Amino acid sequence: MVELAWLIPVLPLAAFALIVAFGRRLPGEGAYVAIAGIALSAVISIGIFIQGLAGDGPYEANLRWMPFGAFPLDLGIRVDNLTTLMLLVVTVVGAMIFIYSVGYMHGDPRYPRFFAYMSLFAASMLLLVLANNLLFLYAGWELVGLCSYLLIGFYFEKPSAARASMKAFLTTRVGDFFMFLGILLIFFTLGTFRFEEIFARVHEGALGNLTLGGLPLLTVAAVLLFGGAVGKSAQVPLHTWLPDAMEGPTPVSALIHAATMVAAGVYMVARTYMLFFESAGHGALTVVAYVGGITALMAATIAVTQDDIKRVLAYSTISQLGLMMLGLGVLGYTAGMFHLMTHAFFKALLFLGAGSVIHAMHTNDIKEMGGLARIMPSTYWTFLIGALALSGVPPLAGFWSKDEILLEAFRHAPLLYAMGALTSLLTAFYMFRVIFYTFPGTLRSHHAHPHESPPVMTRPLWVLAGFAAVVGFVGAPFLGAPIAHYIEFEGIAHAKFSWGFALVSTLIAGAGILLAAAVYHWKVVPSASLRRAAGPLYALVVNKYYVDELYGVLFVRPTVAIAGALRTFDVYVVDLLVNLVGFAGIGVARLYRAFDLYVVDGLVNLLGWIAQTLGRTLRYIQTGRAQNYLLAIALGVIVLLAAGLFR
Amino acid sequence: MQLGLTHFLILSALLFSLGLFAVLTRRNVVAILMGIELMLNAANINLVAFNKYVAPAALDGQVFALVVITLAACEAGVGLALVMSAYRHLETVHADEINIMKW
Amino acid sequence: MPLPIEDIWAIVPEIWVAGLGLLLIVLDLFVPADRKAIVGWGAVIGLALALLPIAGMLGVTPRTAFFGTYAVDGFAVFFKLIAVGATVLVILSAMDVLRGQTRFEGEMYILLTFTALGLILMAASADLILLVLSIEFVSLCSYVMAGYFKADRRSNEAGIKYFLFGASASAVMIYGFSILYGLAGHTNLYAIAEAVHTAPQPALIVALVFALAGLGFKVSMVPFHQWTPDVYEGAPTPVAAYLSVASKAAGFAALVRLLVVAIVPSGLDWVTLIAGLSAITMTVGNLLALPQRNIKRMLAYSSISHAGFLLMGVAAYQGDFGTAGLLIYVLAYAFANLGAFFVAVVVGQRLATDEIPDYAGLKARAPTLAFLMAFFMLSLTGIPPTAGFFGKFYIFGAAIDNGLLWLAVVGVVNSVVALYYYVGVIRAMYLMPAPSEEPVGEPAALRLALGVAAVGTFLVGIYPQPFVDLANTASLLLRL
Amino acid sequence: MDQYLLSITVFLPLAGGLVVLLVPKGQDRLMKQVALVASVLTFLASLWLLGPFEIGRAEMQLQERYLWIPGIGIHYHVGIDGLSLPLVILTALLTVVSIVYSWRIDVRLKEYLFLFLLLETAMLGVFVALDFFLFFVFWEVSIVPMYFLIGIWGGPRKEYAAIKFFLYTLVGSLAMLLAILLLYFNAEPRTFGILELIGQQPLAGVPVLAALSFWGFFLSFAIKVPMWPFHTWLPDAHVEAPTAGSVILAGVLLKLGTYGFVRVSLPMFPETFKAYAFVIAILAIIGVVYGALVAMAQTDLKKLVAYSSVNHMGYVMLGIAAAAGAVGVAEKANAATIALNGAVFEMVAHGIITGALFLIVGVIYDYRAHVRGVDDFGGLGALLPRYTGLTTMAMLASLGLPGLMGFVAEFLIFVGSFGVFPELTVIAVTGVVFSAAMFLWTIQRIFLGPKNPRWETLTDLDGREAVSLVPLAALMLIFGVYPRPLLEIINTAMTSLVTVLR
Amino acid sequence: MGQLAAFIILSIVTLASAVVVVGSKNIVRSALSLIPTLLGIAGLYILLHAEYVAGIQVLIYIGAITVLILFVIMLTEQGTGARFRQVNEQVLAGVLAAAVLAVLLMAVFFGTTWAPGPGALPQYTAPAIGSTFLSSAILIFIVTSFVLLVALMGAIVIARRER
Repeated sequence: MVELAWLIPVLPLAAFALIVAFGRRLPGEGAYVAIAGIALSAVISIGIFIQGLAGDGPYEANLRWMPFGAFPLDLGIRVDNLTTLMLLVVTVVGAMIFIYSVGYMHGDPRYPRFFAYMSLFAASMLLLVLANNLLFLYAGWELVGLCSYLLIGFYFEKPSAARASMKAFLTTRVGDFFMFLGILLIFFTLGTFRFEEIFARVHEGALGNLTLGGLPLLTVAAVLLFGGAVGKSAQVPLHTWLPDAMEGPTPVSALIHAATMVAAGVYMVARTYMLFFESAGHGALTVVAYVGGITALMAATIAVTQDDIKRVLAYSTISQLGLMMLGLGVLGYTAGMFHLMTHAFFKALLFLGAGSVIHAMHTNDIKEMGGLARIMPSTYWTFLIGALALSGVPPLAGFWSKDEILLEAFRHAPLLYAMGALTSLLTAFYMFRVIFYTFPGTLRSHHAHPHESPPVMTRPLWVLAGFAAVVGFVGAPFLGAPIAHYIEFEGIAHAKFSWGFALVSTLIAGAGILLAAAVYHWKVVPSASLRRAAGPLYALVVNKYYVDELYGVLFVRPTVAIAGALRTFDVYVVDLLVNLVGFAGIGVARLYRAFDLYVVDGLVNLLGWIAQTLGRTLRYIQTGRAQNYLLAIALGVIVLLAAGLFR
Repeated sequence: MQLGLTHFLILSALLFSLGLFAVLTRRNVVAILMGIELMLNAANINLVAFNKYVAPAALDGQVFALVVITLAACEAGVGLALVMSAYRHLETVHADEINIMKW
Repeated sequence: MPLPIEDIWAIVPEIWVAGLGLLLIVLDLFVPADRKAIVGWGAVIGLALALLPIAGMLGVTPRTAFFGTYAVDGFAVFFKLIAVGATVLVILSAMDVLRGQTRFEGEMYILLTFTALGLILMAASADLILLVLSIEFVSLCSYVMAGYFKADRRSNEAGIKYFLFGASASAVMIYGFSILYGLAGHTNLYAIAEAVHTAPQPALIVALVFALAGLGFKVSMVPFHQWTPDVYEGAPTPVAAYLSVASKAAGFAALVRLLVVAIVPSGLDWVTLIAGLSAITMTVGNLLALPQRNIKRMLAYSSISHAGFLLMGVAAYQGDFGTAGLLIYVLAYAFANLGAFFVAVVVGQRLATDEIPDYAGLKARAPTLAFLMAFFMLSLTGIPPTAGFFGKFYIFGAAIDNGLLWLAVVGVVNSVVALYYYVGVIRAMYLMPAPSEEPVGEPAALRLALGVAAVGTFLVGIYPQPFVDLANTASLLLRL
Repeated sequence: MDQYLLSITVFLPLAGGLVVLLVPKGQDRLMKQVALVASVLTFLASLWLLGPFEIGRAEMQLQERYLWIPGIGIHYHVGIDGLSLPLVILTALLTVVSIVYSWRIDVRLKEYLFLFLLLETAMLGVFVALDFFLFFVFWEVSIVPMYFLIGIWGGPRKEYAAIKFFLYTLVGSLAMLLAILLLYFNAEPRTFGILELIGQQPLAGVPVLAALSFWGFFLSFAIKVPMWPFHTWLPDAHVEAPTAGSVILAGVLLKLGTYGFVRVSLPMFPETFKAYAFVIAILAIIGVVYGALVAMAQTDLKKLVAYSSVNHMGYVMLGIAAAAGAVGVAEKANAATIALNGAVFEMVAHGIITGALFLIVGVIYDYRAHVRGVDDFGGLGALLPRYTGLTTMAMLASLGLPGLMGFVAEFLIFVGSFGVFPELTVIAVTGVVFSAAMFLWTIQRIFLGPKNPRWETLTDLDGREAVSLVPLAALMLIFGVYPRPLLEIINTAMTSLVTVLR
Repeated sequence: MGQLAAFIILSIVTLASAVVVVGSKNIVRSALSLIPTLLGIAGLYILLHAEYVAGIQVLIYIGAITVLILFVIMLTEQGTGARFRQVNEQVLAGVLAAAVLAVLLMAVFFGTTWAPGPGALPQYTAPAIGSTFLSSAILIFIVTSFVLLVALMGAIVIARRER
């Protein structure tokens, strides 16, 4: 089975090619092809998973990609437990979302193109997951970025969408820049791109005491790589693109910006965990942990203040990703990946639920909703399950994974634990804020006529809800926490599950929910007064800490300005300088005339200009009077004589 | 003091520069022509003098001088002809008025 | 002392040309005024035939004839070929121009024939007296030809100016020669060469500088160049072409012979002098060519700058690129420049203008003509695959081989400047719209001349080997 | 047959051009067909070269050597190796594409086609010439047709652009002429053979002359590339040139410069080049960042693409400079090889990508909108899906997206140069971000956003345009996904070159 | 001694009249005073044992050229040319140039020691010159005749009116 691993990305790619080639002429206008592709990949992945449970070592297949100086560059795919887990998540969740999209995107003018992009995304994501080397990882990494760009800008007639797509691509590319440097650094210190070899060398301390600018080189390399993750997984400070990315169709948000692509950052950190782990004093890990922690908390706070249902979910995604990073950072290798998996399911579920709501309401504003519980029950229930799972209410999936992360954090860094705990409190709060706004009570908007979504949309919801409910048990102690053995990093001891601790987590979640109920359901304290009370703090948060504005001032405008300046520079100054070089004799006073003449720039042209001026002036020596010429002879003779005699 | 080569050379030098002066300053083309004749005569004095004092073995100098005289005659002929035609068509014999073409 | 018979064989071409001239005088008497072209064709055929005996002497072992007064060597032969060939082409180009312009058509052909004789003598004379004589020979004919169209004020002016300038310059030169004679005690260049190494330097310098005035005038070297534009502009275009190529080439022949044969042994550092003059000449010529709008004037200045390049070849006389470079350049220059002037002749005749802007859209009206002009311009600029390029290539090579890299660099810069005005003509012809569509045709004789010039320019550019051989054999000029 | 194959390839276009000249006036269609046939035959011949060409062999292959000017030991000597072969094929391909694209040219068609084919011969000649004289002749000949192409069929300021191009390039080439002569006269025995001279290293002993000669070559190559700050002729030339002219200019003519650096400067003056490698690398970096930023500020699409060329040629030069910087350092040899591979690969990639981009600009400018201000457009995405798709693809390829040619090239260059000039490479990599921003912004301004009623009438790509664009797109993809075949060819040559340098 | 005296007298005559030639406001006068100049020079030739040259000098220069010059002057300026300004505006420059050149030349002539060659001039140079022209200078002799021919022809062509 595992020999077929290479098919996993190829199948969706083939689907992509087919749709691009034939478009609407395909069955289901291409949708079925796409679904078939991803489904087959899913089947293979499951097969590999089952086979993998037998526990034979990682599988690698290589391809001679290009001659590479002295030695050829062989690159390929690697299948191990980590990969398999990701494959499962991506293909299964992906398949669900594809199916859902058939309903959601129904009647869209660019319907086939949507599925083409989605398939391309799936292919790239799977390549990223399967890569056995940094280069392919990077390739897949960039390609998913491209797909996200294309899909965010799917409704490119909307300027906001166009802008958002570009913002997403560029912001992530800033991260990729660091990642690429990290890759270069690693290649030049270890001479390979292959994970296996890299890890082996690093493990035997090949980079032991190398330093770069005073810092231990390995740490630098790891942090540079992490830079890429920061971009992809929308960690502070590169998180601003993800909320805007919600301009894309909801299934896209669900697949790319909740379940899979954004998780790629976390996956990458896990994939190259050796580098982080071996870095001096876990230095790199500490960075990861704190970035994660801050992101988690910050995003959570913002989520509380948002009224756009998808934006709330977007910020919650950011915050959850931060939580995963935090987990990885505090040696919670398993915990991090575990949360990645569970999160993929319930967050996809939530997004699809939100999508179905939006599909019904034609608006994203929760303030306009309400009373939908009666109108669209299955959406309501599935959404509720998702929310509970996210809030970490046992025994749903989120509870187990989040609890593990908090446990690890508690063990290693109390401060981080505090952040995590606060985050999960807020998480519960804002999730139920959304619920209380949306489902109970009565419909606020008057011109909307909501209705339950078609089965093709609701069924995937239920499937995902099922996963969201049960998948957490793979981490349940009374079942022996199989995940802990499946995904493990040798050299890290697992934190022991403790019921007491779990209770605390549960209480936190409950507290959050109760608060939300108090404010938004029973209206014990009206939210308005809260806002007033918060005052400037609220303003700060509701404006997302002004990060976008800050970047606008710090980076965007300067770049554009510089570019503009350089352009002028190029038209005038460079030429001017070059001119100056050749400007030896002629006074600066004349300089402006150089521009009047049709020869403006360049030493050569300047030469031409000087020449012309000289020519124009010199020609008047040619008076036309014979005797002036004769005088010239005489003087010439005299000068030559002088030159000859008094040399 | 003995009459020597240098005497003749000095004379020719003076004559030459006189001729040159005429060439440079006289407006009338004919006068310029006369200046040229003086310069040629200066050269001839040199030639003959050198022939006597430096290379008496052969008569190259005198032959040269004779050739120069002939050339002078030819130049005079052609030159004066040109003057005539200029006088006809340009209505002037003054060098500085003959300057349609310049620059 | 008796005259050895082989000396007569040595001057068969000269005799031929002289005889031809006399013959034409007689012929001219019997040809009716409206059929003078016959005389022209007679001259053309006769001179063309003269090329054969000249070419026959290419391989001769260098020697002198007529008691050392006359050099018989490849160098002379080379320039004789150029002189006679140029004369033929110029006569071809002149026929159409002369008709109707003057009633002295026949005399012009005769004069041209005799000028060819003078040029031949100039290239070969190894004796100061003969040198002066032949230079004056050429000059006298040139004065006349420059002022030939008496009705045309410009031509008239050209004649006068050329005469004044030439006469003065040669007077100075003769004075310089007299001093040289005094220093060496001989008028024969080879005898001078033997005697000159003991000569006192200051006097020698005076002699050399004075001599340069005359020769510099012939090759229009700065500062003895100022006659060039006025005379070219005023003189009948074919005559201008003739002056710019034939008499310039002969002037260089004389200059090189004088310097390399007679002055080199003196140990005088004339190379620096010539190199400096070369740099100045090419620069001045180019700069002044830039603002010109009259094609003949532009070509005049360009010919000055080319004189500069040729002087580079004179200065870089050592090494196997040395004189050969000069010769190749002369050849390339001759073909391209003659061609350019011939096109100017056609335009001047058919469109009655010499202004470059009036060449606008010539491409549409006379495709072939325009193409040839462009080709010649590129050759003068030195773009392959033209003769001009190979000439530059060779002469730069000579300069570098002689350690004159700086001069080569000056030359490069100048070539770029030159591009400016040469391309100006191309621009007018190809990029500018034509004022009218009516086609411009060229007379048959000119077509022949143009053809020869073009083929030459192309051949030297694409397959220079034969010409390199020619130059190499020619460059073994008689040394001691 | 095979032993003349190279000459046939080189001179086929010229022959075709002459035939075109013979076609009587007014037979436009026939002329075009003749030209097309000639160019296609050339392309086939260039592909045929792949047959006899042995990829494994490092030395020059398919050599032809005839005495041309024995007097000074000039030969007609041509041959190809892994460096020149891809460029030859690229040239042939782009010419075909250009001629197909130029189908609608009607003013002075005959000259146009002739000049185009003449230009092709010249360019091919430069790539295969192994004798400096021959090299120089082809080099110069390539200038003239371009002058006319810009000057006659160009845009409003064509004359200015044309003469500017002519002057700049002439300065360079004359400097090169002196440099060549310096080599010749210091060689023993004297020769113009490039290979012989490389073998002799005539100037190795005399650093001053070596430096002079090196900078002579440098000037000429750098102007062609063009390297900052010699680039100012490029935008004008590109903007004014007719579309097909821009394609050739960017696609091939610029490569003459970089080709010269690899073919001549590197092996001929290893030590000198090494000495100045860092400076040159810095110039390259400036070109990279500067090009991207200035491009970003352009409102004229053509100018934008032109400046993006400055940026990309900067990458190439970085790779070459890195290789030079590694001269004589055994442990850096590998990095040098990689860098050179990248540089050459980038030459080809840039040729294809930028060629496509200029065609794309032409499609909208020449035949449809007749404007090319970036801000004149907007919302074209909905109107011209095919056009949008190809454009986006080309631009993504240009900004180095994995899976397309640009990425492989840049990746190799960065990997290679990082081993030699790490800190400079870091700066260069930022250029990637900038060019990404530049292209995305362009895409957004042209294709995204609401439909612009002004362009409702525009039609999508027609057959001929598709024929000229799709092959290029295909190549971008194929070699982007699987660069091995191309790199195998290049690598052999580069490896041997580096071993020579070490 | 007597020679020196003769030289001094002759040179005074020559230079003085040459100055008139150059300086006179009246073109006719300068033309006329060309005659004594040339005569003086002829005398110098006799001093230098060049009787033949002296003779030719008198015949051609005075007999032909001067007359021709006077003739042309008459034709072109109807009588005396006193009415015209005779010198152009570069007199000063001319004086300077001529003076500097004279000084340079004389300095060089003084500074140079001229190597006296062997042999001596024949008693009567005329026959010797004749034989030279017919032997070693034969080519020169012939060419001279051709020069005269073209000069003649040219002069005619130029001087005659077009129809």
